[in-house]
Amino acid sequence: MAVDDKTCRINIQVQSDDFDLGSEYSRLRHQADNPGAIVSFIGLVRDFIGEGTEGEQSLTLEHYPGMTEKALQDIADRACSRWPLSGCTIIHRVGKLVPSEQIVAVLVASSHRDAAFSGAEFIMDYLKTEAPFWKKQQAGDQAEWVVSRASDYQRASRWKNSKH
Amino acid sequence: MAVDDKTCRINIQVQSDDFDLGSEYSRLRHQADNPGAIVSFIGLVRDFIGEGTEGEQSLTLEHYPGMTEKALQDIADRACSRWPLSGCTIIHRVGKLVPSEQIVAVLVASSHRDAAFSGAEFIMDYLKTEAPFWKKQQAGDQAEWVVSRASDYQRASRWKNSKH
Amino acid sequence: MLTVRYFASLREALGCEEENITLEQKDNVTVSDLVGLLSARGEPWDVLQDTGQVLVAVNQSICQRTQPLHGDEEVAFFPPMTGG
Amino acid sequence: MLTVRYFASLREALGCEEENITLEQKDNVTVSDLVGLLSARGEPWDVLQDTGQVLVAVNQSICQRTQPLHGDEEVAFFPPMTGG
Repeated sequence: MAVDDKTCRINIQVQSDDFDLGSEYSRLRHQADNPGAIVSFIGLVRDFIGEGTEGEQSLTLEHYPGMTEKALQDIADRACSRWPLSGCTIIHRVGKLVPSEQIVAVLVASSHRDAAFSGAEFIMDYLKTEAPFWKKQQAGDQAEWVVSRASDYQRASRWKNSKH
Repeated sequence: MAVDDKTCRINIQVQSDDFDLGSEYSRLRHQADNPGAIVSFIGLVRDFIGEGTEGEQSLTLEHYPGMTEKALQDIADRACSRWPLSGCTIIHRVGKLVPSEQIVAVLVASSHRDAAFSGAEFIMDYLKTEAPFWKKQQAGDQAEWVVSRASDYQRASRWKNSKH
Repeated sequence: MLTVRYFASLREALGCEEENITLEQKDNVTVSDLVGLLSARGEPWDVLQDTGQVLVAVNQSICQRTQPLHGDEEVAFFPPMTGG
Repeated sequence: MLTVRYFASLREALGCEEENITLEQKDNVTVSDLVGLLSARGEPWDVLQDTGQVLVAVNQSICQRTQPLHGDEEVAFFPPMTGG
């Protein structure tokens, strides 16, 4: 198959396994055509309760298999059509995670640094509001579903009103 | 020496050697206090002339030793006082580089993703306009100094007018 | 036959992960009609009427409640997403 | 004694990397006075007067040309930066 050098190479992965930023960066760097800039975002599990709280903390990520991959692909496609991106990787973990573990990686390659930064922010903003993932926090024997934040919706909506 | 957990850990390196994103990311991830987000920017040498041009391409980076480190530290300090950053790494290479080599790395850790993105963009914008580096392009036996771009100054000046 | 799926806190609140529903009327049916049918079961099912708390996807794409249903779709109900 | 340094394209244009200059007058001297002294050498030194093309740092901090000099500083002239 002939390869179109102008295509944005999109890698989407939804997995329970951890990922390695160095490997993902190397892959994108060599796949993308003559990139001048690569922006990476990594989201990690924070200690979500104060010190002194007892019991093991964990975060369990549920998702909607099938729709998740479709939603992430759609977000990546929109980013690639809005900015001149040469490659983009989205990895999101599911299952049980503990504090300091990695949850999500977004890597964006472009010949322009502003496009790489904007593309990565755009993908993160829409990932938070359109990709079917749900977090449940557990601390000791207390479990509760994380509630979505209005600020995430505000961040996503800013892209509708701005050109970049 | 007692370590203040609220301090922004700043690592500045100016070097001719290449760097490894994976290692720098791991270092920052473990240094920074409970980070929720780590944004990385890598700048790479692009093919700066069209295909078909003959001769080896290279980019030589000159800098002002002493002032460079001071300027980068100052930019990092300003980013850390403007956003709640828990760590930041700036690595800039000097000397002769060829296309596809890495030039610059900026990594920023924060508990908030918007702060991590803004901090990394802020550092890159000021690095381009305030850190004493100069690029000279060579293609075959033709050499010329890269001219600074007005757009870089415009990008940097936008931080003066906005709160974030 | 519709496949109806529930996720996350909604799945737990309803005590149901997936069910099959056959529409009696096949023409001019929308997601809203399905919600009406399910809400008629009473608590806790009436939460489905809350458009702020419950989102809908038909065939794995987010949609409005005016979305038509032909009777053979996969319909999913879930709370606002909290990934990333 | 001032240490005066030149970088990048300016270093090449002037054919000079570093020189030492002793100020005769020590009071009320600014970077502009130093530029006047150097520009008086004629071409190519008069380029130093172009504030858009030539930036100045005193003791390794960027400054305006109104910056006072006491006579023992490191003064650097260079074109706008192009790193990153």
